[in-house]
Amino acid sequence: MALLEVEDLCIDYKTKNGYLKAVDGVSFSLERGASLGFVGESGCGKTTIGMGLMGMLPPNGVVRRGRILFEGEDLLRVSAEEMRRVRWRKIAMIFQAAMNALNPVQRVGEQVAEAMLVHNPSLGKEKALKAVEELFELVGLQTDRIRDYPHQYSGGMKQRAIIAMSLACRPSLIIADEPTTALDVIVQDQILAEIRALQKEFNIGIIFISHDISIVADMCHDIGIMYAGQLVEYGPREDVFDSPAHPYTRALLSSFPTLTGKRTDLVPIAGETPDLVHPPEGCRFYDRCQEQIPACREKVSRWVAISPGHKALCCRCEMDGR
Amino acid sequence: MAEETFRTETKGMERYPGLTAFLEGWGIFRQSLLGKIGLVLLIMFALMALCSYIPPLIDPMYNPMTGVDPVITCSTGPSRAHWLGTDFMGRDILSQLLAGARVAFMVGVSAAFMSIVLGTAIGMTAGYMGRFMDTFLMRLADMIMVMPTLLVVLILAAVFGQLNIWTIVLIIALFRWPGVSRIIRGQTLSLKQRPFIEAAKVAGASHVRIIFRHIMPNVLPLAFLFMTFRVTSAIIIEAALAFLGFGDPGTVSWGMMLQWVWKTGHMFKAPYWLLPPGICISLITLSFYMLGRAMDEVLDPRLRKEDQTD
Amino acid sequence: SQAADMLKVGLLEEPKSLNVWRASDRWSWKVLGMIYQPLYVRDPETLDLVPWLAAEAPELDADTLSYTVKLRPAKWSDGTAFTSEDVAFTARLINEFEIPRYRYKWQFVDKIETPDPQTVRFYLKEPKAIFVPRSLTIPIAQKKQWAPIVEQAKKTEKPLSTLLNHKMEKPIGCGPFVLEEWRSGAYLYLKKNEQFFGSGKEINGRALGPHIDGLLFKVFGTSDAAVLAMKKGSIDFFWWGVQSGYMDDLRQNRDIRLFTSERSALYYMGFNVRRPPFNDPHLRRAAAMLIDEDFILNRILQGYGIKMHSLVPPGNVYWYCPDVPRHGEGLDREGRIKKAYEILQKAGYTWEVPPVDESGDVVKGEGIRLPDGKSMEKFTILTPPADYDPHRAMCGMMMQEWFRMLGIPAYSKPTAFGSLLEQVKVKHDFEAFVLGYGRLSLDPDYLRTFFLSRNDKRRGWNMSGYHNPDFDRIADKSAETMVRAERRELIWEMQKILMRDVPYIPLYNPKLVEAVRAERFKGWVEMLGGVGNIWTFCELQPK
Amino acid sequence: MELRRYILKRLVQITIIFFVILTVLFLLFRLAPGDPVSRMVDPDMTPEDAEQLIHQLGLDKPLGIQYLVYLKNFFTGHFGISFHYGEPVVDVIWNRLPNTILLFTTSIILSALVGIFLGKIASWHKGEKTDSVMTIGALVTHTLFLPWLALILIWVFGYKLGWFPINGMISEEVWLDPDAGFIAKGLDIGYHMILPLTTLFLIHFGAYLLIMRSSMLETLKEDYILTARAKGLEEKDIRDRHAAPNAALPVVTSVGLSLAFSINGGALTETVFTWPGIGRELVFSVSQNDYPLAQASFLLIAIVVLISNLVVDVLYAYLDPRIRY
Amino acid sequence: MMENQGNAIIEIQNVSKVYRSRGALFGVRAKDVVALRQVSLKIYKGEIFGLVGESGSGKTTVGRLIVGLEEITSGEIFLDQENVTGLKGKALKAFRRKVQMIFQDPYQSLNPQRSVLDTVSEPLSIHRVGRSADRKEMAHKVLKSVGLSPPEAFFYRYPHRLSGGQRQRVAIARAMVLNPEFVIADEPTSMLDASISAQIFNILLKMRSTFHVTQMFITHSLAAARYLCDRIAVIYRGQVMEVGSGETIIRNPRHPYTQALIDALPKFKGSGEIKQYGTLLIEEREVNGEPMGCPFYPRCTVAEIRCEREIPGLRMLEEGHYVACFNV
Ligand SMILES: Nc1ncnc2c1ncn2[C@@H]1O[C@H](COP(=O)(O)OP(=O)(O)OP(=O)(O)O)[C@@H](O)[C@H]1O
Ligand SMILES: Nc1ncnc2c1ncn2[C@@H]1O[C@H](COP(=O)(O)OP(=O)(O)OP(=O)(O)O)[C@@H](O)[C@H]1O
Ligand SMILES: [Mg+2]
Ligand SMILES: [Mg+2]
Repeated sequence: MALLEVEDLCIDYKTKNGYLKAVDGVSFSLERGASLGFVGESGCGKTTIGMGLMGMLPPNGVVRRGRILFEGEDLLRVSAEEMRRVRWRKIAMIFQAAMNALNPVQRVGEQVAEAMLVHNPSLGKEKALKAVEELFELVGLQTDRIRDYPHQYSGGMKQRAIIAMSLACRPSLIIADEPTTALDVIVQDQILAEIRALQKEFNIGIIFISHDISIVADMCHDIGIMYAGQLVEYGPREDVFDSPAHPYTRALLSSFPTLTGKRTDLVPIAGETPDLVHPPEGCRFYDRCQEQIPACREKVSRWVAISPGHKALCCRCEMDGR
Repeated sequence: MAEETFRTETKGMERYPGLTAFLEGWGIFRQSLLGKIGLVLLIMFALMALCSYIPPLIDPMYNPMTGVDPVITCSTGPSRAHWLGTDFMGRDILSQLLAGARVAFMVGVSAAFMSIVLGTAIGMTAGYMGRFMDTFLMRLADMIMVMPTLLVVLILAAVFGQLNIWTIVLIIALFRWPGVSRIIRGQTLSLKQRPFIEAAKVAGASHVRIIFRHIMPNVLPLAFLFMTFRVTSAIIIEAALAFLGFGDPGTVSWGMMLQWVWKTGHMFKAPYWLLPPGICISLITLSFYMLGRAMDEVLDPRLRKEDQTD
Repeated sequence: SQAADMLKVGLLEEPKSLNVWRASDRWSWKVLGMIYQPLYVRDPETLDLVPWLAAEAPELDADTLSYTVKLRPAKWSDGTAFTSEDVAFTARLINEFEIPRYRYKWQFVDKIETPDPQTVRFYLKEPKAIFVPRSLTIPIAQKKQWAPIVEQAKKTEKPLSTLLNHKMEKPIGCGPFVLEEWRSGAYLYLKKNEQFFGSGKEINGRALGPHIDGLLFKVFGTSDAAVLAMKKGSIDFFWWGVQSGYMDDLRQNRDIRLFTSERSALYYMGFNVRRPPFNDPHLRRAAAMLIDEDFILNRILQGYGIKMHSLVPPGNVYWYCPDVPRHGEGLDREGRIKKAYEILQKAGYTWEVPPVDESGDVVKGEGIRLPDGKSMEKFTILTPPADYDPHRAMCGMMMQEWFRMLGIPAYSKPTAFGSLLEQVKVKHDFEAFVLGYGRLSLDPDYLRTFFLSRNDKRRGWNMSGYHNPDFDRIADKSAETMVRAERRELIWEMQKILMRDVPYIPLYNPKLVEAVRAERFKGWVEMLGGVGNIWTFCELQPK
Repeated sequence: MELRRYILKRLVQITIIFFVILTVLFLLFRLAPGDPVSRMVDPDMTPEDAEQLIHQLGLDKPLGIQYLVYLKNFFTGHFGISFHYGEPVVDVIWNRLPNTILLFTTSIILSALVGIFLGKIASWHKGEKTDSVMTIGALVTHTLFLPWLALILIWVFGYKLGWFPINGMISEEVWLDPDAGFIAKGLDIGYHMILPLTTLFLIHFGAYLLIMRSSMLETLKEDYILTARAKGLEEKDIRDRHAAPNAALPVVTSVGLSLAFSINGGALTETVFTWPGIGRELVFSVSQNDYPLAQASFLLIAIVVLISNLVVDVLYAYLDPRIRY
Repeated sequence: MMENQGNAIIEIQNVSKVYRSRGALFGVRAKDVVALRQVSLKIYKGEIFGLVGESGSGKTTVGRLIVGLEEITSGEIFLDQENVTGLKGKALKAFRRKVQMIFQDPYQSLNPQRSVLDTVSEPLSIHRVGRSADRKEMAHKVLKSVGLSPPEAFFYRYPHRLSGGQRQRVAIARAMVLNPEFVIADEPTSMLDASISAQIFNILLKMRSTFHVTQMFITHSLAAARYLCDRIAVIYRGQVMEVGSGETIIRNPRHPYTQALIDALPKFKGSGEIKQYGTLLIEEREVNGEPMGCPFYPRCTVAEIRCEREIPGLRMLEEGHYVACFNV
């Protein structure tokens, strides 16, 4: 049984102008100890998926339909109290803005300990702090910094502390939402190394969210490319990057400058992302697509399997495939 | 394509940015219950102030200060001729109440206006000039800020004799700018750091241009927001001063009415006289306060209710 | 300890000071008056002087210009005897330290002798009418208590200051009560003085007690609190005028009795007669004509007052001259305006719009010009501030309106007391002002003080700058006339002159309404100035 | 160490500000028209008496000398002699100060605590009825005109119902009774304090509630709240352990900043209820032109505000580990 | 175009910048920050010069010093061989016609109260170029050239109605409207998505090719620098570590820091090749007392004792490739 299986997840935000379809019909699955990366432009719904999985959508967010099977249990059906228990103990999350994810007026160690104590009150504060020390060592933080406040930490240290915290209850799934965005390349490098090592050590499933393709490419077994609330291409890393099927994926890749390989001209994607309150009828990428055919406009695209485990949401692929 | 529709929609209004901004603001304002209540109350008081000119025209006995009812020589309750009754001299309470609304508006708005002009000018100077000027002005502001304004005005009133209402207004303004100027200074400081100011500098803009074209338009909305809060404090200070007997004796203000009630010993037996002025002072401050909070929401994009669930 | 028959008196404010030489406010004197006693006091009915610490009326020896006073046997509250030494000490202290307010009553005393402990003789430098009524009515201080303080004070750089600033914790007097406890901000508790000389005696035909065990002065700060306490019965007497607003309420209460008394008070409007426009008596008379005393009395004072025709209150029956010119008496508003117009027109004043038109109707006058053709400049009527005295501030407002009806550009300006007096008394820079006295001495010597040419100086009392040689002559004579009846003639003459020239226009004399609870005590003595007098406190008895 | 330096620096600033206020006050009162002597309208007071008194009060000296005397008086801590009471001003003030502190601090602490507590609840129920009721209630009570509120309380609870005393702080029945013990006296003061305290409380708690509410709403948007929620904390714990401590910080600052404003209210309350405190003394002395007393009371109030601002800043630093001076 | 020596449009010589903390009266003085130490660079006409370094290394400071937003602590700056250090008044204004800057954050660099037209034509009115109709015309042209078309549709829009990419284009238009000779672009795309960044990159390239504007491109991304720049300088803690042509720096980095930087970057295109993490740098090494040697010494893997004491100067390794390290 897969650790996590998401089927046809749709999440809307209620806004003044109507329902904003932030996530629309997303399905994927994740095995224990595997890693899955989501890539896409800003506003395509990556964070929303993460929040949806945690059951922590903002008050105006609603799950319209879908299923989130986690260890066989549908998280959308459990009660709030049960969901609370699942959080962190089973699924932990590393947030986008790690810089602010720690409470400024509490000592870092206490905050990490709190994560344990919430789910295991009988542990006792002493023991929890002991455990925190171990965690700190694990992520490469000096244990004498346990009693410091967050503002005394550098960005990288905060991120490590949060990773330590995410490991506090040994969860089986960690959702990492742009965990290194604010960091320097060298620090980012170290943090990513840390995450990978820990993932291996504890056999944790990771959902890795980023807008930086290169990071996801390095980190994950499977890649999901997102565009305007939809998953447009999904498959193993090698397949997606070596033979991208969806025009959007291709466009994205060619607009990304690289350090290796030949220095080619970048081809930017023209235009802008569609309005998610009134998304286009047919393919959402239609307006910006270089390879559009009239059918894309009217027909709602369907998933096309390119190769085993590699699929794309595109009319053209569908036609070509036929 | 999306751009096309966008243009046709707002083509006419794009050229009038002020109007657009106003309409947008109004849209948000309208959603605020507090703002609506405040506005309704305020309109009511404005009408009262306007109506204050009417009673003396009907009969000189309705002159709020000097008119007395020829047959009534002591405080009486509401009657046909005097809807809210009369005070101890036989003067009409309603006319006084209406005149009080006028005074409250006058005091509140003019003192607030002066203090925000002063506060904005000083805050912008301090924030923009920095260094010595900043230190000096802000220490001055600190000093004035720690002074309880009412007591200061009280001392000035005692020392320089009974103050005329305009002097009171002026003094209130002189002592209520520091709060505004600190905020404006903070805002100016942060604006000064903003890249768009630097961009203007790099383009060669002079200090005058930066101050008036770039900083001022950005701090003015805030200054106006503060104006509503300053209005309330000015009204309260004037009323309290009048209540203590240090107001302008030539003016019928609500505070003055309360003082009369209190000092002439009618407060236990003439609720018709005690209640209206107090309710009016409280409500007018409430209305400006609510208005201010609603405007705060309009101006503060963080509070904008994009995620409004209703 | 809390005595059963304790009279609880409500005070509005706390006494300033219990140092008799410093105390000048009425709150202090309400307390000090129970402790320090004079040689003579006034009879409640006739207002004549009656011997108090003195045994009998003073004897004048016209040749040596000396008065001899025999003293009653009495004791201070600490048990020591009251002797002539104390009296002489008090008088000498005043002259030596030149104590303000007392000095002028004693500076003409040349020499004081104490032939025996019960007799004291005063030698005067010149004949002085005020000696008996003013000098001999000052409170006597105990030598034993004050002598060391005086010695101390003399050694300092500023003896007077030191003396005045001495904090008197436990004043010793011969009065009916002694101070037991003063809890600042709350109350003063006075116990019955067991040594009081009047106890059980009959003085001036009155059987003196005190019959109560003590006096409790409660400080309230606001009238409403005091009135409420009165209604609830937690005080027996509110020693302050009850404002008209409370009266109905109090009247309905059966246990409460209201006393209405006249006061020796004078509230007036004064002019600066040194310079135009008010150097012209016509204008002053016209002003007097315009001022509607009835309105002031009925509206502003709510009927609790009496009209003043002269500068001496009518209640001061002996000195009051009923026969002075009465401006505008009995006229209504229109009549007053017409009459004033007539006066001014005759005196050569002109208007752009006369206040009385051809058909004889009153309209609003405009553009008044003085007889010399200059237009009258705006002027201010300085009044005390509204917080200090709303009545006078209000009078100012009303007078401003009345003057304007005639086209006289008057502006009423309530002014802080300090700056009002600075302008009027020190700088003489003003046109008109409203002032008054709530406790005017019963001796009319103030008429002289207020209008003598000599007193027109910086800080002098002739604030109007009134100069009239006739008046000066009569006034000076009145000061020396020691025969009462003769002096009365002169005083009457002075009143007539003043009411003709009107440097001051008397405005009103408020009545005093005091509330007492009738169910616990009886024997309230009514007197000019209210029931709170020494007789009451000596005669009051529990029911 | 740094904190001590910061405090030192602030103290120096306070001293300078204080000196300026001191001097301005001096000039204000000396340059004012009318001296205390000319106020004495007793006709028995002759011009000679007046000159004499002016001399004795030292008011005839050159301004510079007077200023020096004033400074000397201030530094020897006796502020001169009150014109009105004829006592050293310090005595009068020391007598009144405890009363003010009692009333004022009780009211501030009480209203801050209640305001913070209710603000927390209101923010938690944002958009619900509880929130609207609390917000509007707070707005209404906060904007009530204080003297009027005091009069109304007097009218209702003093006059109509007769439940509470309406003036002063003690009743003589208790204090003259030799048997009355410490507790009885304390209770008596408490009983007298009810109405003034209610007045101040009603006026102030609303402000704290509103500040706490909006600060709480801001805090709830912070990322660490998301973290706390993700950690599986119960909502109650998120509110009390993570949001409230952070949100209360601006309230602490606002207590400091609004102190000067609250003192206005304090003075009015003391005046209406005749509470024998500094505020009433100031209003009274001002109306009596008792300059030394007015000066000293004002200075004292200024010092208190300055020092409490410092205390608030230090407290803030203590509560917020990010701030280190 | 790469090495047209001697034709430097901008030359900075031994420039240092110290941010002095200005303690308040009686205040505690915080430590001075040395943002730049003895930096010398030459930028040649017509090239795009890249300045790369991690956050806080002093990249922005270089840019701000050149345009005169910051006072220089020591050293000199030349524009076309003319000393432009510390210009004031008229001279400064004239200088500013020639040198412009594009800022990092498009959300902050436009005045929210001014419309696009106002913003773009402001430099024109400051320098009194043309009449208002001409200005509109010029604004129209420049907006079009940065790809905002039709320009009329944007004239009266306010920044809050523009997307990030559009804003950055307006900012570029503002910088370009005066036809400057030299433009500094300070991380113009760090706030934008990859697809939008590519648009901006291409605009910058177009500026160079059609308007011949020399540019300095400040970035923390070596990949972007590689794409855009002819030459690249790597800066670390206020000191230049390595200068060379783009390809040289990427393919043949010689300075240990540059090497670490390149190693740390994820490289995804070579599929299957999963890179090794975090091997090149050591944990911060303790430095005794005042740091006085190479700024990179504490983290350097190849450091020697000398590095702790001496600051290595820039050495030429080969034509146009300079490295500040003793060990290469
Ligand atoms: N609380 C909310 N209310 C309304 N709309 C929202 C809300 N949160 C997010 N959205 C909208 O939903 C869409 C998806 O947002 P989301 O934060 O999931 O994007 P993202 O892919 O994480 O973007 P980024 O890369 O910028 O983090 C966006 O269009 C965003 O504007
Ligand atoms: N105004 C200032 N006052 C004090 N220090 C400053 C100031 N501006 C910058 N610094 C410091 O100077 C150093 C260089 O800053 P600079 O902004 O040039 O770095 P950067 O390379 O542009 O960084 P980033 O990539 O984060 O933009 C940093 O240590 C910074 O903290
Ligand atoms: Mg996101
Ligand atoms: Mg930078």
